[in-house]
Parts: sequence; structure tokens; C-alpha cells
Amino acid sequence: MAEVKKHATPMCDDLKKGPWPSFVDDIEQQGLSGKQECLDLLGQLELSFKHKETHWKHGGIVGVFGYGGGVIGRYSDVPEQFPSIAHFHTVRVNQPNGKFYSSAFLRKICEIWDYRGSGMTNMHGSTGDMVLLGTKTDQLEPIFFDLTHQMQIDLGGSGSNLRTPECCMGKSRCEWACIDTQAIIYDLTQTFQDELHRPAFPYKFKFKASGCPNDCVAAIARADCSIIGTWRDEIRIDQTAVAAYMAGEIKPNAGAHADRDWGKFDIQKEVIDLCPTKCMWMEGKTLKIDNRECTRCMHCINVMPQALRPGVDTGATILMGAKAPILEGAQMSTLVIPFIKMEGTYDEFKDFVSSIWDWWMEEGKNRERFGELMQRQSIQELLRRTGLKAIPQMVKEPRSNPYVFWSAEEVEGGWKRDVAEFRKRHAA
Amino acid sequence: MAEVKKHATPMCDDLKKGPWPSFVDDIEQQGLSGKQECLDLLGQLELSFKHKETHWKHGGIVGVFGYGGGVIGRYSDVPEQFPSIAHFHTVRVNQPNGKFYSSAFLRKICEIWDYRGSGMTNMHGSTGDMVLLGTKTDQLEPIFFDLTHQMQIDLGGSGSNLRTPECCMGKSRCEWACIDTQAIIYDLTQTFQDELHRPAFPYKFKFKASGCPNDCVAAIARADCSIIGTWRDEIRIDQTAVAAYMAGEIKPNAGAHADRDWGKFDIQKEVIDLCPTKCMWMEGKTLKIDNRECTRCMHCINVMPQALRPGVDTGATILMGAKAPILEGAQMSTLVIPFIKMEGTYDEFKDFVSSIWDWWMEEGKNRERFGELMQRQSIQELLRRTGLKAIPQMVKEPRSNPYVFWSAEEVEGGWKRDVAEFRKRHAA
Amino acid sequence: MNEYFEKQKELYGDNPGFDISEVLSKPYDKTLAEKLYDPNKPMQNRISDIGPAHFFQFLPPVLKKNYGQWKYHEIVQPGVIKYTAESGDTVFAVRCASARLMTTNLIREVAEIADKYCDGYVRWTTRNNIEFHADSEAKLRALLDDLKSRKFPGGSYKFPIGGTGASITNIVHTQGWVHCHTPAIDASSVVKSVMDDLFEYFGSHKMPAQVRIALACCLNMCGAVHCSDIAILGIHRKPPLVEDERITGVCELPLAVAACPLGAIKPATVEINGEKKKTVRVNEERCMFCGNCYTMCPAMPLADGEGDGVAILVGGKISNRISTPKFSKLIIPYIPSEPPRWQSTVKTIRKIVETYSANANKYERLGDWAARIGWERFFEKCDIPFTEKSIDDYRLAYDTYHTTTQFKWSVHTDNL
Amino acid sequence: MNEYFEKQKELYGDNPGFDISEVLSKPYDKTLAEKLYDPNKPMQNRISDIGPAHFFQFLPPVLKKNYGQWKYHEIVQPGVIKYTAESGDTVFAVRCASARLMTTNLIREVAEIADKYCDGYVRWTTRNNIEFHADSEAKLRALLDDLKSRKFPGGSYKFPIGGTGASITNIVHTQGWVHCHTPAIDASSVVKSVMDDLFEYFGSHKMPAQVRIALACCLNMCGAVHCSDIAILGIHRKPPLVEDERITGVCELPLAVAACPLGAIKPATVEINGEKKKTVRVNEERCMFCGNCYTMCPAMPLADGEGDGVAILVGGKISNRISTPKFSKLIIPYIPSEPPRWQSTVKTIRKIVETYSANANKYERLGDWAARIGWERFFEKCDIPFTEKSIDDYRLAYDTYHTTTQFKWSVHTDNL
Ligand code: SRM
Ligand code: SRM
Ligand code: SRM
Ligand code: SRM
Ligand code: SF4
Ligand code: SF4
Ligand code: SF4
Ligand code: SF4
Ligand code: SF4
Ligand code: SF4
Ligand code: SF4
Ligand code: SF4
Repeated sequence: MAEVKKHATPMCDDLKKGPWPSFVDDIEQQGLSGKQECLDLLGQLELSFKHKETHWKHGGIVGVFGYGGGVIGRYSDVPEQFPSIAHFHTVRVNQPNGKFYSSAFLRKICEIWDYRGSGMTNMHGSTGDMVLLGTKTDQLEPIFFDLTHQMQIDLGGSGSNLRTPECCMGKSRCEWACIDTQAIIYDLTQTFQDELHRPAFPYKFKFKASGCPNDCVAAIARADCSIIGTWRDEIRIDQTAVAAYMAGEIKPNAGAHADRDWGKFDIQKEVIDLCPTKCMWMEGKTLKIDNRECTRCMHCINVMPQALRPGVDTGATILMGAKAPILEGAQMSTLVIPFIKMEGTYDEFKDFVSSIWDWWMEEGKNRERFGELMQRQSIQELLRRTGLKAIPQMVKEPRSNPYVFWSAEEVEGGWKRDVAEFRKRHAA
Repeated sequence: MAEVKKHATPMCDDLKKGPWPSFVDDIEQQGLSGKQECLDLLGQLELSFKHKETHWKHGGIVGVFGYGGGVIGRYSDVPEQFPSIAHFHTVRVNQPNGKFYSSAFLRKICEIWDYRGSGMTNMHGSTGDMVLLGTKTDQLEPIFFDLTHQMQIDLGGSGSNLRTPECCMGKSRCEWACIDTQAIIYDLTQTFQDELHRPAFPYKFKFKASGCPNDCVAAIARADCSIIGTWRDEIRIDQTAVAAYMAGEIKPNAGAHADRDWGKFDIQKEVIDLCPTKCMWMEGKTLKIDNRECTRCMHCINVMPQALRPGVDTGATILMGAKAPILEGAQMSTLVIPFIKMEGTYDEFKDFVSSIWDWWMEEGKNRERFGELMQRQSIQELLRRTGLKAIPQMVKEPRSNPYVFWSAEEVEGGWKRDVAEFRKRHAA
Repeated sequence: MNEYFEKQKELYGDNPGFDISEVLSKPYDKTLAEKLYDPNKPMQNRISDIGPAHFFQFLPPVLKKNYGQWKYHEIVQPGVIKYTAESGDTVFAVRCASARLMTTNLIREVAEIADKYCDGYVRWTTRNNIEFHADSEAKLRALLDDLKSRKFPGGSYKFPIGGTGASITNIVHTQGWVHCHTPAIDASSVVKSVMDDLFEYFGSHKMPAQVRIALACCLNMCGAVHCSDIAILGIHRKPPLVEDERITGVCELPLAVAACPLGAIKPATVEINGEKKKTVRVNEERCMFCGNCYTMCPAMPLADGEGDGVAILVGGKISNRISTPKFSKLIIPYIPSEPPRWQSTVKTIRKIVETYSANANKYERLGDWAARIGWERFFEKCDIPFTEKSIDDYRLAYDTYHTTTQFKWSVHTDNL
Repeated sequence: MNEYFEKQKELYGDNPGFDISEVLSKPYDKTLAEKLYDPNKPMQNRISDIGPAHFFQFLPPVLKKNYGQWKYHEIVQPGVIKYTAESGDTVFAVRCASARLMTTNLIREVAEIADKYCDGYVRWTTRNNIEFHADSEAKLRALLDDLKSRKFPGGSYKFPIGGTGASITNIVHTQGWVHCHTPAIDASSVVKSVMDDLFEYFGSHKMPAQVRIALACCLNMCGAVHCSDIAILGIHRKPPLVEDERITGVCELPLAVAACPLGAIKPATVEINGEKKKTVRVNEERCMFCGNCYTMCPAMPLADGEGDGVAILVGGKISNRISTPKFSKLIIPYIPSEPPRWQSTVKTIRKIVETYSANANKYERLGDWAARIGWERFFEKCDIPFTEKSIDDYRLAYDTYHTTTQFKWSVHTDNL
């Protein structure tokens, strides 16, 4: 085991206290077991605590041959003090969808990372990747070869390309999954490998798929293309279970509120009155739902999972354009396809995606997210580019300003007018 | 009585049918009684019906000496066919506030208008003026002299100046007037005569005053400065009257819904549940209101005028910036002063107004309404210009974007930084 | 006499307009103006900046006496509001419609009625209705009978009674072809046609809540239709013509260029029989027909009988009652101009009114109803085709985008 | 065996990653890569574009068997969710926290636990918690005891159990000073400090609804804090420095100029010991500290220990439950950086959490509560001073202006 040098890190050490898992303790242990990078990282972090500033240099373009993404270059700006992390590049590994692992998988990747990297990771990155934190430039190709040959797994995305798609656990464990999120995301990731590894877009593009409107992967806030499960038939009702909830035999919301006394469960107060569309009512002992008025918000189902379930004619709602604030301000995704079946190989959906990408690659400015293009060129332009029909579901409410565009074709007589003719009717 | 020429106006004539007052019939009668202008106007209107286009020429700057407003120039673009309305200027007469008149007033102005104008009017213009429709340029000064000498009344506004201020009937008849709208508007109109008659602003500016949040003069939608009555103490409750409403002895909403069977009055359903803040409840037979939570929307008072009345510590809420769409889109007025006493000669309010005007005259672009300046330069700038304090009541909700401006003074150590110092800590 | 009056007198008594009874009592002297006004000495004898006459002198006695002392009101029948003061005094306000566009003859008739039943006083409302005040039951009855009896030769009422409570009151509107230079549509004929059709609702309290209709004949929106339950808006759909010959003569080119909010107007030069002339050109694709260029420049007319027409907006409101004020929203981008009766516009509005009336809750304004059931359902129920024209693409468009999975199934999704 | 599996195999069976058990069974060969990779023939032996391993192979047997056949769930205790399938099978999912920033040693410990109780399978959640699956009560008890027993030398739990239901679950966060080049604040130390303080709420169901906290160390918001109940955001407050000497060497000036959304950056020329050099100048008054210039140009650093710090936003949400998704709103523009424990930030968040918890209704998210009581009341109850910094002045500002007379009296109006 190599000689390791521990720095004085009083401020970091304070973070070993307290019940929440201490990353400092974890990293220090690993360091003392022989990983100088870990101790140097804590040392540099201590310096950042002192200066209240980061000590990483700006950027640095590094990567593996043939790929335009998957690696984030990082260099310390105080390398003399912390030589082992002078290079500290990140490798983004495409996670298995749903983030399930076998112990064998985990052990093998740990071995690779102990040997070729810092031994530190993020499980997981905000986009969903397994993030291997900190390695040197000369190790990048070997790491890539180890991953592809010895684990048969690949890198995730970075830069102006498709980013690693992500999903909720979906059908693997959740009773509410209206679409097979894992299968969908797996298929899209495989289908779009080229877009994922080779920058061809104006900026980054993200897919996220949630199995129902609870949106456990935050698709509506964090994906340029949000795929969210829904249904178009009726909520399934088990009236005996409804009665059981009313009788207090089953805990509301699966027990999610159990540690506080909220009083006896009151279906009127807690479900019917909170339904955003007020489309539920009791008829004697039976719960009724006017499904045509239901907006599938999931509340009643969330509260009474043993009594209510989504319908069986399921598919996805597609929303586009979510992003963080840089530059034009944050966006949530906007509804563009109210319902689309997500089966087989998702060809209809993929056609839609390519029409979107064609438009964006043609018109998008450098570092303009798709959502920003949509705002700049309008939903009307999106309709033209995708062949979608305008429907009221795309907007919260109709426009309040009267500034409508018309084309010459739409207007009787067109736009060619003759001044002389006009002045014949109207003296100047 | 002069010879009058009636044109063939089949389309106009169709508008004599039907129960609603027929302006055509009215105008034609006046025409036949000797007013050629009336018949020519119908003749030209018939032509407009045929062409589906107006037959008035663009603009025309006319007015009375020393005033920059009060008259709108108008010329027919088919004067040969309708010579008597070749000139057809409008004279805007400042209405008595609240639009009350004596028959003597009406008769005298009618005499003037028959003699010097077309005999046609608008009672009233959208801004509130008495609008005398249609006269010739040479009559403008005589009309002005007649109005000022023989009626002691004045013109209203037009052009880039203060427009004729307007108010609801307020205390003259309405039990809910929290401010004396007529007195306020009268005082402001008198105080700002110079601004009203002599264009000194970037664009038009309007005051409207409503006595309570029902806003019967549409101040919040139609005035650059909206003055709306409110109260800051408690809604006055007469519990016996409440009981009477509940017993069905008094018609809800003063009978405003009487011609349809809405079922028995239900205070819970119709008042308490509809209260936007849910700050009302019944305690046995007594109605309770948590006034701290009340937003003074007027609903409960509107429904039970004999039981509930606004408080007695009254004043106005001031909102700024309403306007029609041209150019940046329509605006409603924005809350800037939550409560201000409106008594005596309104000096505190007038100081506020001059600070607003100073800013606008300094920074406003040509034809930029005050509301547009507010949007362009921010509420923060409005606070600086007026000395008002930032309060949450000015916004629906706090900003969601993180793009906050800071000044060097606000930031520890200021903005002067030394690159060399920075690079001492951080190698490039 | 009256404490309030004394206070006003103290403050404003010196204003010429504070009490004009004396001048009003004198007969109108047609020759006076010409005597006083000398074009060569314009300032001579000129009275200016006197402002409006003071309002108090025009109040009926009972209103003067109880000024600021009113206690409550009852709408005893559509169009008739009974007010009771702290003093116990009562007064009946009788509201009747006017076309707003009215002649001096008709105004004289109003004056005559005022003298007969109302001590010579009358008022107009903020929506162009006329209000008479009767201080006794007897006067009220007589007044009502009189008003009902007055008709124009063609048979229309001169003073139909109504406009109170949950009714459809008078339509706020503008000049149209009767006086303005920028209109896309007429005003008075549209108002007459719509109100003829909705007349039954003017004189009754059958709506779920008040329904306020407004009309503006161009995007300037003098009718302030931007916050109405139902708005009738005149729109252009053809870009401005450019009169190269006269433009430099009638307007400043830079102002014309600057007038366009979308920068669609650019300076240009043309050759007119041999000589170069400065003018402007319009990028027609970028024009949104706002008409601001024509407002600034007479040589850029937009009006076109074929292209112009009506847009319908709904769901706006002004009062702060229950919900906050709302903008009207564009639901029908275009209906052709159909003078004199505008039948398609009339039919559309009737359909909206009936659907709202049949479906909304008591006290629920049209826009609150639409928001509650969802706009997809509003379009479905009213049988109005949804077009891309209703989707905002101006400055604040993003805030109208639908960023949720919450929506209702409707004909629009059924037919996908 | 399994119908679903067969279907997936049909579609994806040929992908190298469909079944990686064989390669995983082989020991790691440290020398292989160097043998296969030849810098001079980079394409030789290169495998690329194979994508992720197929998910199905990593599911615990009971999840494989009941894939898509789950019926309902019960949270039997905080952190333990019991799932029942149509088949009657059940499984317990046990959720425990992680710091997200974790070492291979700790991951090996996770693997060891998975082998002991979960047939060798484990998963991570979308919020960086770890989930183990026990298919029997017995295994569950043993698993729970084991997890509770594991601590770091300093005494902190390695795998605290909780994060379900109406709890405060793990904080979504970003790199901070541990790895990124643009942060205004650290991430991991803030998360540790906040969760130490709120620990009791991670392991209990005491909140009115779920409370989702997120952290992003700069305006890029990799933590996607823009839709969180409570958001911790790192901000800069000093305009970028400009390194005239090196700027042309390290970035394209036009890109730097174009980077600024407010056009605050303009090209400039300076004299550096006698010779003219191209560079840029920042109109500091117009800078809003977004950091985009530094992202594009290394010679324009913003970071400054004194100027940088924390902004707090609240009221965002993502789920479509009851109310639609919402953005977080800026309520505290600045709190100084206080590493390592960030005590002011911790205190502020505790205060917000306690006030929300004490006042909101069951099922009511923080933002829905604030909207219901009104933001004036929110600031009052939480004792947070309202500053002009919370008033929007960016692109869509107008839509946040308060255009109604409806407001509540509060300390803000009391003190006027
Ligand atoms: C590693 C990660 C944060 C983490 O700790 O997990 C990350 C790290 C960085 N992000 Fe991010 N982003 C990460 C997820 C996100 C997310 C969240 C998401 O994907 O759900 C967002 C917000 C959603 C979105 O896409 O808008 C996000 C929005 C940004 C932005 C702003 C983009 C925008 O349009 O607003 C930038 C700025 C940029 O692209 O130049 C950015 C840029 C960056 C850079 C590359 C810094 C830079 O200026 O170039 C960071 C590298 C840090 C480092 O040293 O490792 N990162 N970034 C996440 C990726 C890990 C993974 O692959 O799983
Ligand atoms: C007469 C009147 C309409 C009516 O039939 O009642 C009117 C008539 C005109 N308005 Fe208006 N406006 C009238 C009330 C309004 C209102 C309503 C109000 O004041 O409550 C508005 C909307 C509120 C507002 O101020 O924004 C209004 C918004 C406009 C605009 C758009 C201003 C904007 O900032 O959006 C213009 C365009 C302009 O100023 O060039 C305009 C311009 C005009 C012009 C002068 C036409 C023009 O382009 O110059 C019209 C002259 C018509 C004519 O021939 O008589 N008028 N105008 C109203 C004035 C009568 C009176 O003094 O009582
Ligand atoms: C006479 C007038 C004021 C004036 O100075 O001229 C007036 C008079 C009254 N209004 Fe009004 N309002 C008048 C225009 C308005 C306007 C302005 C407008 O329509 O342009 C509004 C805002 C409209 C809007 O919200 O879009 C208005 C919104 C109200 C409301 C709120 C109704 C609602 O449901 O939102 C009330 C309360 C009520 O009706 O119970 C109200 C109540 C009243 C009361 C009951 C006040 C009172 O106690 O005297 C008056 C009789 C009501 C009635 O007609 O049944 N008044 N009222 C105006 C008559 C217009 C007309 O001739 O039809
Ligand atoms: C495991 C996970 C999905 C995954 O693929 O990893 C998950 C799992 C479940 N979520 Fe979730 N949600 C997960 C992230 C989310 C997110 C995303 C996020 O927080 O970034 C959201 C949106 C958050 C938001 O709205 O801001 C989310 C909003 C919900 C909701 C809506 C709750 C609400 O009141 O709005 C439900 C319904 C409920 O809790 O009753 C829900 C319900 C559930 C259920 C009950 C679904 C089921 O039947 O299995 C799962 C257990 C809930 C629990 O923890 O009590 N899940 N859930 C994620 C666990 C995160 C964690 O470790 O804490
Ligand atoms: S999004 Fe819906 S389907 Fe997916 S895990 Fe959450 S609740 Fe289950
Ligand atoms: S899903 Fe939501 S909208 Fe539909 S019935 Fe249940 S609570 Fe109501
Ligand atoms: S605004 Fe208020 S005070 Fe004025 S008339 Fe209407 S209800 Fe009465
Ligand atoms: S005025 Fe409005 S908010 Fe206040 S108590 Fe009455 S209904 Fe409620
Ligand atoms: S709305 Fe337009 S057309 Fe009508 S009066 Fe006003 S300016 Fe003239
Ligand atoms: S109508 Fe409006 S948009 Fe069109 S050219 Fe004229 S100013 Fe520009
Ligand atoms: S939020 Fe900013 S500082 Fe933090 S990781 Fe993302 S880019 Fe880096
Ligand atoms: S920080 Fe943002 S606003 Fe400031 S100069 Fe850089 S890019 Fe412009």
C-alpha cells in the first residue's frame, strides 16, 4: 500500500459529525486505505472552505477517440499542493435504466475505478449517469476499453449532444406505470447512440420518461423531451376497498402521513374536495368519477392505491422544452402530444423526434436549447414542422393579445392591392 | 328650415327595426327636421356598409388657440357626395364628474350644438367626455367661447396629455364608496388643467377612480393611474340581517338574480364557500370573518348588502399602468400603494403623481405609455423614483428566475477586484 | 344648508364652474362668441383652464341630502334600483339604454323626462345607459310608463329599461365608420344588431352573473375590450399599402419606420417616372396588422373590405369580486364583416351566451366558468373550432403554454 | 422463462449489453486495455456505441417475475415500502440515504449487503437514495438491523433509513467545490449540514406532504432546483474579471461578447506595455451575474469568496398531483457562504420547514400553501424580510405584477 499524505483539514473534519452520511469520513477512510487522491481532494476542499472559492480550473477538452462526450475535463488550480488531483477528469457511465445493479456489476466497476481513477464517484449524476469522479488523461482510453470490453457498457453524454436518457423505476416495481419507462428509455438510448456520442446539435438535448403524472424522474422540469405516462379510459375502482378506506381499515396514502395525527380519514375532505376538477362524488356508498372531466392528476389514486388504479388504455403525454435558466429563463415542458401509444419500437414517436431535431438543427442558434427555439419561433412553427394539429390542450388559455399573423393565402383576395383602386374609393 | 337631401340608405334603414334604440332612426329624424349633416352621415355610413371600409380621411390637426387637445379633426374622403360633413370634427367636453346633469345644462349644450355643429353626440365617450360629433373648423373657437362664457365649462383631453379623468358615481348614490370619487376626480381635473390642455407627456395619461373593488369605472383596466377605494378595518356585520338573508326574507345580491330559480339561498354555498380566502365561517347563528385574511373582494358584501358593509377606516389602493394593446400588449394596472388616505386636497397622492410624471417625462420614449416604461425599466426603478418601499403585495408571487441585479455598494468588498490577486489564489 | 356642500364650497367655491345656474338661466346668445372672439387677438376675452362644472349642483335633492350616507340598495325589478339612506330616505334609480350615439333632439327628450319626474336631473352611467331618479313610488310608476311608451318611428324603444344585476347591459363601444379613420369594422350597427338579438337579457336577471360586452373597431381598443366577458374586436388582415408618391409629403419616414413594433417597416427608395423617391417597404410576412403604422402615417392605409372583419375574445373581467381581473382571450380569430346586421357575429355571441348561461354557476363570470371547466371543454361546449390563431406567439407567450399533464379529453383529442 | 423477458430478448437480444453476466463473471484484467488499445491505431479493437447494459438482468427475481404486474403498495414504516403483485407475491423495498458522493469502498459495502439479503441486487433512486429489496419479513428485519448498525468512524450513519412518504428525502445536488469550475458555493458540505439538521424528518412521515429540497451551486442549476419545494442556489454578485493579457489566447472574443444575455459585454482595445491588445469590457451596471460569460471564456472569472453566497427559492413542485407543476420562487436573495456548516442557511431552511409544517393542510405542498395564504402572509409567518430582489425584472416580469386590489394586510402594510 502506497505512502499517503494526510493534510490538516479541520473544517472538513467537522463534517464527520452528525447523523447524515459523511462524505468526508467516507473519502478520508478510502484515502487512508491508500488513495492519495482522496486525501488531496479533502485538502483542496479545505482550501476552498478557506477561500470560499472553487479550486478547479476552467474546463479542458479531453475525451476518448471518436466520441464528443462522456468525459468532463478537470484540472486543479493548486496542483503543487495537491499533485495527485492535478488532473481530475470525470467519466460519465450510462447507467442501467431504472438504476438497478447486480453486486457483480458494482464490484467490477469499483475495481476498474480503484485501478484507473480516484475511487470516488457520484451515484448518480443529476442527468442519471454513474459519475466516476477524477482520473488522468492517459487513463481515459484504458477506462473506455475496460468498460466496453470487460463490462460491455458504454459512456453517457456531455457537450452539445443527446444526454443520457433517464426514467423512473416504472413497471419494475410501481403499480402506476402506464408506460414501460425502462424499456422505452433503453430503446431510445440504443437507437440514438450516434446522437449521444457525437455532437450534432446546437446544444444539449435530454429525454426523461416517467410512468405516470407523479413524474418521479422530474421529466417535466428537466428534459427537453418529457415522456409521461397517462391513460384515456377510466380509473379502475374497487368499491369494497373504498369502503375499507372510509372505515379506517386501510391507511390513506399507503401510510405516507402515518407519523402525525391528522384525524380520522375523511374521503370527502381528503379526496373528493381536493380533486382539482371536482369530478368525483359519493352516490350512497359508491364512489363515482366522471372520467371525461378527470385530468388524471393522480391525487385520488395516490390516497387510495388499493381502491383506485389508472385505466388500462394507457400511453404517454409528450411535453417539450424543459430546461434550466441559462439563458432565457427556466422552462417547464409544454404539452405537444396529448396521447400517444408507446409500444413496439415507438416508430411514431421517433418520427416526431426526428422532425423536432431537423427543425432545431436547421434553425437553432449556437447554445440555444430546444425550448428556447420553441419560444423564439412559436408553437405555430412547431405545428408546421411536426404536422401536429393545434388543440386547446397545448395552452393554459387562449392568447389575450390580438396580434395574430395571417398569410396571404388565408385572406380573401390575397395581399396584392392597388393604391390607385383604393384611392378611387377614398380621396387622400 | 333648410331644404334637406335624403340619400337612399336601404342598409341603414334595416337598422330601424328591432327593439334596441335605433341610432339610425334617431339621426334620420333629426335630419328630416332640417339637419343635412345627419342625412349626409347616414349616406356616408351606407357607403361604408357597401365598401366595408371607413370613409373618413386620416387625422387632421385642428383645435382651439392655446390648447393642444380637446378636438379631433375629421374630414370625409367623399366630400362631393356628402358636402355638409366634409369637415366633421369632434369636440370633447369635460363631463361633470359622475355624469349627473341638469335639464338646463343639457338644453343649453343642445342649443349650442344645433347651431354650431351637427346635432349629433356620443353620451359619452369611452374616456368619459361628452363627445360632440361633427363640426367645421371655423366653428371651433366660437364653440369654445360659447362653452366657457355661456356655460362655464371646458374641453376634455386628447393627444399626448392628461386625458379627462373619470369616476364611478361613488358617494352620490352608492353605499359602498370608500372614497369620494367625484370630489377626488373633480379636484385632480382642476389641479391638472395645464397637463390636460397642453401636451407635455410622451403619450396620453388617464386617471380613473372607483369607490370600491367592484370598480364600476373599469379603472384597473383603463387608467394609467387607477384609484380604487378600500378599507383597512373590519367589515361591518348586522347579524339580524344575516339571519334574515338565511331565512330567505331578503333577496340575495339585492335581487340581481331574481328572474331565475337558483333555489333557496344557501349562505354556506353562496357566500362562505365562494369567499376567495375562505376567511368566513358560521359560529352557530353568527357569521364570523377573519378580517386579517380578507382581501376585500366585495363578494360577501355584494350578496348581502343589508347585512355586510365595508369598514369605516377607508382610503384608496393605487395601481399604475393600465392600457390597451398598442404597442407592447395590453396591461392592467399594478398595485403600487396598498393604502392611502384620500382626504383634504390629496397632497400625498399628488406628490406621488408628480414623482411618476417626472420619471416618465425624463425617460419615456415617444408614444410610450407609463405602463410600458414601468415594464421596460422595472418596478425597482419605480421604487427608486417614488421612494415607495418594496412589499410583497406588489407581486402575484416572487420572481422565479435568479437573475437579480446587485450594486457594488450592496456587496461586501465592492466590485473592484485585482486579477493578479485572484490568480495568486488560482493558477490559470 | 348641507355640510358636505359647505365643505366643497370652501375648497372650490371660487371656480367658475362651481355654480353655473346663473349662466344656464340665461338664453343662449348665438352672437356672443363672434363678438368676443377676435382671430387677430386670440387671447382677448378667452376663458381657459376652468375645467368641468362641479358635480354637486347636478345631483337630485335627495342625493344631495344623503350624499355619502347611503345604507343599502335593492333591485326591485330589472332596471329599477331602490336606495335607502341612513336617514331613511329612499330613491329609485331607473336605468334605461341609449345607443350612445344620440342627437340633440333625443337629449332634449331626456331633459323633458327629467323635468317631469326627477326635479330636472338625470345621469349617464359608465356604460352609456341613462339613469333617472324618482323619489316616490308614484313618480316611479309614471316614469316607467312614460319611458316604455316612447318609441322611434321604426318601432324601436327610445328608453328600454334594464341593464341591472345579472343582465346583459349596454355594450361599451367606439366610433367605427361613423367617425373614426382607423376602424376595421363599424361600431353602432354591430351594437344595435347584437343587442336586438340579446334584448330579452337586457331587461331580465337571468344570467349566472353580469355579462359585459364591449366592442372596439380596431386594435387601439378604445372600447377597452381587453377585459370584457365578451369582446367584439375589429381587425385588419392585409398589410398596409404604401403610397410612394405622397408618403414623404405626409409623414416623417423615420417615425413610420419606428412605428412598427415588429420592425417590419424599412426605409427604401423607388424610381417614380425617372426621379428617385424615398419611401418605405413592409416585410409583409412579419406584419401582425396592428395598424400603428397607419396611425403614424396617412400614406399607409390598412383598411380593406375583404380583409377586415371581427375577432371575438371572451373571459375578461374587471371587478375584483371573488376572482381577480382578467384579460379577454381570443377564441375566434376572424368573422367577415356583414353590414348592416353582422349576422354571423350575432349568432356566435348568442351561442356563447346561451352555453354560458346553461352551464355556469350562480355568481360565476364567463371567464371563471371557462377556466373551471377548462378551455378545451369551453371550445367543445360552445362548438367553436380551435385554431392555431388562439395560441399566443407575442412577448409573453410562454406564460400561456400548458406545462402539465393535467388536461381533459375533448373533441380535440377524440379526433386525433 | 418469463414472457416479458422473451419479448425483450427478441428485440434487443443481440445487443452486447443485453446479458453481461459472462463478462462480469470474469475477474478484472488490469492489463487487457493496454493490450487492446494502440494509440497509433485508435480504431483497432475499439468497441463503441453499445449503450447501457439492459436493465432487466439487474432486477431481483421477484421483480422480474412480477414485472408490470404490481397491484398496490403500503409504506409499512418510514423507508420501508411493501409492494403486492397481482400474483400475490410481495416485496419490501428499503430506502436509505447516501451522500451521493461515495467511494468504491462504500459501494462495495452496498454490494455486500445486496448479496447478504437481496440475491445480489440493489438500486438507486432518482434522488440518490439506495433501495434494497427483501422478499420476506425475516430478511427485512435482518436487513434493517444491519443497515442501522453501519456507521462511519465519526459516528454518522452509512445507510440511514427513510425518505418515503411525507418526509424530507435526500437533497438533489451538484458538484460544488468538489469538482466543478463554475460554482458559487459548495454542494456536499451544504447538503450534509442541512440534512444533519433535518434528520428527524428524513426518517418520519410528519410533513403535510413530501418536501423536496434541491441544491445547485451556480445558475446553471444542474440540480434543477427550479421546481423544488425548497431550493438552495449558489449565486455570484460581482461582475466577471477580465484578464486582458490572456483573453485572446483562451477564447474567441465574439463568443464572449455573444455570451451575455444582456449585451453587457463589448469588444475593447487596451494598451499593455506599449502594444495594443484586443479584449472586452463589461458594463458592470448591466451585469446580472449569470456566469454565462465565464462558461464561454476562462479569462472572465466571477468567483469571489466575499461576493458569492446562497439564494433561497421555495414553492416549486414537479408532480401533477392536485396542482400543476410550479417554479420555485426567490424569497431570500443572499446569505453569505459559511463553510463548512453554513449555519445561516441551515437555520433559514429549518424555519421555513417548521412554519410550513405547522400551518399547511394535509397533502398540501409548500408552494400551494404559500399561494393559498398569500405570499405577503408567507413572508410574515416565516419572518423573512421582503426585498425588491424578489420582484421579477426579467423577460416575463409583467406576468408576476399584482393587478388586483385583492391583497392581505401584513407586517409589510402595517409598517407603511
Ligand atoms: C455532473 C452534473 C451535476 C451533478 O453533480 O450531477 C452536471 C455538471 C455540469 N453541468 Fe450540468 N450537470 C448535470 C446535470 C444537469 C442538469 C440536471 C438534469 O440533467 O436533469 C441540468 C438542468 C436541466 C437542463 O438540462 O437544463 C444541467 C444544466 C446545466 C447547464 C445549463 C443548461 C441550460 O440550458 O440552462 C450548464 C451550462 C452549460 O451547458 O454550459 C451545465 C453545465 C455543466 C458543467 C459541464 C459545467 C460547465 O459549465 O461546463 C458541469 C460539469 C461539472 C463537473 O465538473 O463535473 N449544466 N446540468 C450533472 C450531469 C451528471 C450526469 O450526467 O448524470
Ligand atoms: C372617442 C373615443 C372612442 C369612443 O367612441 O368613445 C376614442 C377615439 C379615438 N381614439 Fe381612443 N378613444 C377613446 C377612448 C379610448 C380608450 C378607453 C378609455 O379611455 O377608457 C382607450 C383604451 C385605454 C387606453 O388608454 O389605453 C383608447 C385607446 C386608444 C389608443 C391606444 C392607446 C394605447 O396605448 O394602446 C389609440 C391609438 C393612439 O393613441 O394613437 C387611440 C386613438 C384614438 C383616435 C384618436 C384615433 C387615432 O388613431 O388617432 C380615435 C379618434 C376617433 C374619432 O374619430 O373620434 N385610442 N381610447 C374615446 C374618447 C372619448 C372621450 O374622450 O371620452
Ligand atoms: C351605474 C354604475 C356606476 C356608474 O357610475 O355609472 C354601476 C352601479 C352599480 N354597480 Fe357596478 N356599476 C356600473 C358599472 C360597473 C362596471 C364597469 C363596466 O362594466 O364597464 C363593473 C365592472 C365589470 C366587470 O367586472 O367586468 C361593475 C361591477 C360591479 C359589480 C361586480 C359584479 C361581478 O360579478 O363581478 C357589482 C356587485 C354586484 O353586482 O353585486 C356592482 C354593483 C353595483 C351597484 C349595486 C353598486 C350600488 O350599490 O349602487 C350599482 C347597481 C348595480 C346594478 O347595475 O345592478 N358593480 N359595475 C355602472 C352601470 C353600468 C351600466 O350602465 O350597466
Ligand atoms: C423511488 C422513486 C422513483 C425512482 O425511480 O427512483 C419514487 C417512488 C415512488 N413515488 Fe415518487 N419516487 C421518486 C421520486 C419522485 C419525484 C422526483 C423528485 O423528487 O425529484 C417526484 C416529484 C417531486 C415533486 O413533485 O416535486 C415524486 C412524486 C411522487 C408523488 C407526488 C407527491 C405529491 O404530493 O406531489 C407520489 C404520490 C405519493 O407520494 O402519494 C409518488 C409516489 C411514489 C411511489 C408511491 C410510487 C409507487 O407506487 O411505487 C413510490 C414510493 C413513494 C415514496 O417514496 O413514498 N411520487 N417522486 C423516487 C424516490 C426518490 C427518493 O429517493 O426520495
Ligand atoms: S412516476 Fe409514476 S410510475 Fe413512475 S415511479 Fe413514480 S409513481 Fe411510479
Ligand atoms: S385523478 Fe385527480 S382529477 Fe382525476 S378524479 Fe382523481 S383527483 Fe380528480
Ligand atoms: S365602484 Fe363601488 S363605489 Fe363605485 S359605484 Fe361601483 S360599487 Fe359603488
Ligand atoms: S370581502 Fe371577499 S375576501 Fe373578504 S370576506 Fe368577503 S368574500 Fe371573503
Ligand atoms: S377603436 Fe380604433 S377605430 Fe375605433 S374609435 Fe378607437 S381608434 Fe378609432
Ligand atoms: S400594421 Fe403593425 S405590424 Fe404591420 S407594418 Fe404596420 S406597424 Fe408593423
Ligand atoms: S450547478 Fe453550476 S457549479 Fe454546480 S455542477 Fe452545475 S455547472 Fe457546476
Ligand atoms: S455574468 Fe452574465 S450578465 Fe454578467 S457579463 Fe457575464 S454573461 Fe453578462
